[in-house]
Amino acid sequence: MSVSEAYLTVGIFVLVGILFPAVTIFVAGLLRRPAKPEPGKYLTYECSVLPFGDARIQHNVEYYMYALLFVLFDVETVFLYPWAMTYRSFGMLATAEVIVFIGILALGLVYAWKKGALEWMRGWK
Amino acid sequence: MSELIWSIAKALVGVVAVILFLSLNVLFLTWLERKVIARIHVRYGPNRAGPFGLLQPIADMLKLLTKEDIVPEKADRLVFNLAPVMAFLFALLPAVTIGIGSGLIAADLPAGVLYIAAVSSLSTIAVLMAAWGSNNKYSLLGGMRTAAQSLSYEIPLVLSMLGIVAIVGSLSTQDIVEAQSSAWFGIIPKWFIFYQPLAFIVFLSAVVAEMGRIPFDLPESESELVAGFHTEYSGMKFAMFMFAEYIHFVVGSALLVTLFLGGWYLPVISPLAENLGVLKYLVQVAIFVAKMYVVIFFLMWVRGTLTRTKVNDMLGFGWKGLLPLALLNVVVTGVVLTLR
Amino acid sequence: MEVKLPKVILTKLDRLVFDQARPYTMWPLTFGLACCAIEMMATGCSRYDAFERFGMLFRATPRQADLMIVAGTVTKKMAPNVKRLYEQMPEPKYVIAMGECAISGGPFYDSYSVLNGVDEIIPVDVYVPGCPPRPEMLIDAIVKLQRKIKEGRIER
Amino acid sequence: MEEAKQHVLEAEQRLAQELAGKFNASAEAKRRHRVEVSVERGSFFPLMEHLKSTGFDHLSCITGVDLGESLEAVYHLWRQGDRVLAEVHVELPREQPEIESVVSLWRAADWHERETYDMLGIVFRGHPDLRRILLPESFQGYPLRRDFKLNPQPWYREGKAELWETEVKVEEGEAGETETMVLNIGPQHPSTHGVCRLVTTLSGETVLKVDPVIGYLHRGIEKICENRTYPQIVPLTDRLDYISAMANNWGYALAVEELMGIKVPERAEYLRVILAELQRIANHLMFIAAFGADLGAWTVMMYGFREREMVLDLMEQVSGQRLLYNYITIGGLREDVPQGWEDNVRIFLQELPKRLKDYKTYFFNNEIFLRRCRGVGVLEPELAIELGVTGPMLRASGVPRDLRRDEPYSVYPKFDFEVVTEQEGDTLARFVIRLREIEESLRIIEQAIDDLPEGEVMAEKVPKVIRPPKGHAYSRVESPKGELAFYVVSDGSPKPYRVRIRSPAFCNLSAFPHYCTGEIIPDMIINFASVDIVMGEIDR
Repeated sequence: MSVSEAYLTVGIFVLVGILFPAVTIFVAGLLRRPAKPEPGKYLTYECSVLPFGDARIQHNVEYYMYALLFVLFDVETVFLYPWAMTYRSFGMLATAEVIVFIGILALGLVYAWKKGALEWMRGWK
Repeated sequence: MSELIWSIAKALVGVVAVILFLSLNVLFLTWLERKVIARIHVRYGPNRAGPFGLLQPIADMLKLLTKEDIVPEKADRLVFNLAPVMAFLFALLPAVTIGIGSGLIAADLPAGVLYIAAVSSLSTIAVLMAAWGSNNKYSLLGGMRTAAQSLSYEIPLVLSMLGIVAIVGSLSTQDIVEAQSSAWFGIIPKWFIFYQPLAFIVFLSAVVAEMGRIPFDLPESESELVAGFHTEYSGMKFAMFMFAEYIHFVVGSALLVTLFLGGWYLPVISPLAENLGVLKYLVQVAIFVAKMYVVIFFLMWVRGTLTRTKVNDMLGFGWKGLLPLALLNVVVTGVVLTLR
Repeated sequence: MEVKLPKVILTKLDRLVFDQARPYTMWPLTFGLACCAIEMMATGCSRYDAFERFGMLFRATPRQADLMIVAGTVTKKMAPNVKRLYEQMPEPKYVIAMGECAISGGPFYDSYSVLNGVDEIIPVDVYVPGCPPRPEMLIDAIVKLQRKIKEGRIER
Repeated sequence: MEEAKQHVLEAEQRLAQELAGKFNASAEAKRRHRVEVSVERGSFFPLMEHLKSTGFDHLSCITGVDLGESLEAVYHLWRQGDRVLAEVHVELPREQPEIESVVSLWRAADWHERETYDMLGIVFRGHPDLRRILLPESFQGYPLRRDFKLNPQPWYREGKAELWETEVKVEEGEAGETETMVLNIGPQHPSTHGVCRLVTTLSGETVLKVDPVIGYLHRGIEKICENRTYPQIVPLTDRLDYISAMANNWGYALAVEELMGIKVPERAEYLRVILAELQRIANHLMFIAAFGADLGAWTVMMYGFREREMVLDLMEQVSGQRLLYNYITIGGLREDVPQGWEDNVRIFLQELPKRLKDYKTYFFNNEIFLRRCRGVGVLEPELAIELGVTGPMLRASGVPRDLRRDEPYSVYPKFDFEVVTEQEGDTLARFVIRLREIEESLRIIEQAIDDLPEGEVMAEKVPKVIRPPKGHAYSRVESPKGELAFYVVSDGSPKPYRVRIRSPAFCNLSAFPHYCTGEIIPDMIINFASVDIVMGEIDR
């Protein structure tokens, strides 16, 4: 199986992956009996009370700091894969470099840890 | 031209086979999970629909098929309707490059593991779409939790696979399984769980978190957020989310088997089966599925035993526990491999 | 998107296929009001295990539920919420009124704040008398409801 | 024992004299450790201030009574030091029923005063937030006034049912640079244990404020009681705290027995103790089960219910019912326990400790569980007392208060048991204390079943129609959830004039908003679960 063929399969896979649920949902729509409208049916569910306020507000996202850290570490992690594939041909030097690289990463982690970025950010201070 | 059609046909067969395999497993799993959890609870579990309740998944499916589909008036219709489709798709994507036998793979991507790492985090987007599209507070909080959880466990997950990649020297899942297909003294298999025990622990924890199962089922924790991101979904759209969730379950377990538990290789039996011709593949699939179900059973057992973690504990565990461990594992693996 | 099959076919399909499947998968709403809710929980737990055996799975949100077990006194303060919950459930949906209170107000029939039965606000399929009904009675109600669905006697 | 009683009596008399002298109040010491004080509206607040400064730190209950011409507010205060219960009566004119609020003295008064305002229209001046609590704001009239009549002939009104929509004022606020979200938890929610509604103000996942909205199960039991004869009320009390019905039966029976002056035979007393302790075990097992469900551990829930079924079997053998027994009645018990029941109890006594061992292994070796509970929702002992918290919740904060020991009723003094306390006051302590209380209850049952005397189970002089003499009684029992009290007023007729129920869960829930802010949602949920509420009792 050639590489292009493999990626063609992935392409088809994506197509089928979209079509399958879409068609199922459509067919389900055909098989359903017509719905009766009831006054409360299309209200937002709020534990059975009348909905109040809006969900889409400027909300405090306490995971914000994790997201920032994620962006940093994820990029760095991807850089490690080429090394893992090719360390054989570069030998000791590459490994040493990677260890330094990971050391810097770890240092960053320790720094973030010390700064309290890994603590849960409370919504109030 | 005909070559292209031929490849498309081949690809289609592979794709259909993968979807069939996953669907059957998912249907069986919904039944198995209810049964296993029930036994842990000292109960019987479903036993009315068909023998041993085996028709339960079919009944559930037929019912969900004809349930009314409610779109709340405040919801963002496009995003709301697109989210279940996306969830299904993104759950499916990693499965394309997981083989259940030597050569029995839809697409043996040369960048297999990296591809899996790349697409596995996509499902977060579907969840966020659902959360945003519903315009429901529980959904939104659940969606944000999913995002945070996915962010925190993605890095340990990717890092823990790095050691194996370094040992094998290839990203292809087929190559990774082949590298495990031998044994010391013919009985102790050379699975990567023995080479990389640390990575195994990290990977197991991270993959459970990615699946969103207890103890990491915060995105849809019933006692806190009602049903999390799929609170507003009904009928077939909800079914799609459940489907996606169980696909995650199957794919995660299959990945674990592929990476750490020797895939379709089992000492003693596999060498014997080599001479059986086409039957060989059957044995391989059987071994793979059996191993997968061992992992699945283990995860169900965990679900029956543990309590749910707190949000901050869950994130803390990812960043302060698993990430340093994964980094350590990479360093140790690198040093040992280079010195050897 | 509004493509619809003819009603005759839909009804036939419903009767022949789906109504045979539905009784085995009536997912109840996690919803308890008063004393009866405790017995309802006991019915679902180890000794009786009446829900899971019948393929019933508790769902916390009405969007994914098929069956509403009104277990307990419906007060006038709670009544609009019960009604809304019922409405938010997708069709087809069923209701079991469990206990005297849900049937008629029970021991609180003359109170200023109690509804005289939940059927004043939502349609009820099966009534389970008792204060509170024993789990066996709830199981009986579930079986009765199953039969009703199978025989197509749910009209709405 | 006698000496201690004498001591209490002296303390009461001293207090009565002191109050009579200082505040122009009529005060007298009555039986059952009670000092009754009647005071004018003018000197009411100074009197309360004086009581507070002399160690009455526990506000048990505030009751409103409609006397016809006028309204009356009754306060029950208690101090642990010399175990004196002060009962303060204040008469208020019907046209202008106003009185000073005592929230500034006891914060426990908050919800009690709101309820009295809701039910009788007594206005408490200076109350920080006087609005209806059980009924919606739109409700007209005050149900517990005598001129409010029940609907005598209900009929089926299709489509014409009266629905009370509850509007809650929600303030959209700002927290720093972002907005706060108001999340509604309940009335239909898996973890609100019934139909409680928590209006939670969030910033991110952090809880800024919680406002419990109750009354979704308000069935008007106190009003219905006024329209039923004394024995007819016993089944109604079952439906208060429906997880521990025996304790409610007992509390009510004690009050009426006190009014009537009935002495219950000893065998009945022993059986009552055994049943009440069995009920406590059932309640705590239910607590553990629900707690597990809130933690996401459904296995715990199943196991808790499985063990609870053993108790229910024993209860069923004596009363024929699984949940609401109507067994302890005025003057004794409905009938004697069946033959061989004692042996069944003994089997249970041997079986349960084994199961409890499993529980302990499960919970205390489970790091996730411990991390979730430790240090969550710490309730300081001073705050707990001020907020009127009682029962296991108070003892988990390190305050050894238990009515079974402090104000012994029935035959409790004959048994050797420990009032278990935990020092931490967090959710874990509140969980552990229930496990330990189960063990103490087992000890009590063991002693009681060994010394169980023979004899009658019903007092001899209980008449067919119960007409207690004019008067009132306040009986307190240690129900599994805390201090359960019944205040029964009799006007000599076969129906009580007023029945007031002081429910422990009501007071414990009223304390909840005061110590849960600043937590994140998962913490708040298990913190809430550890309060152990039952809506039937809170809303009545």
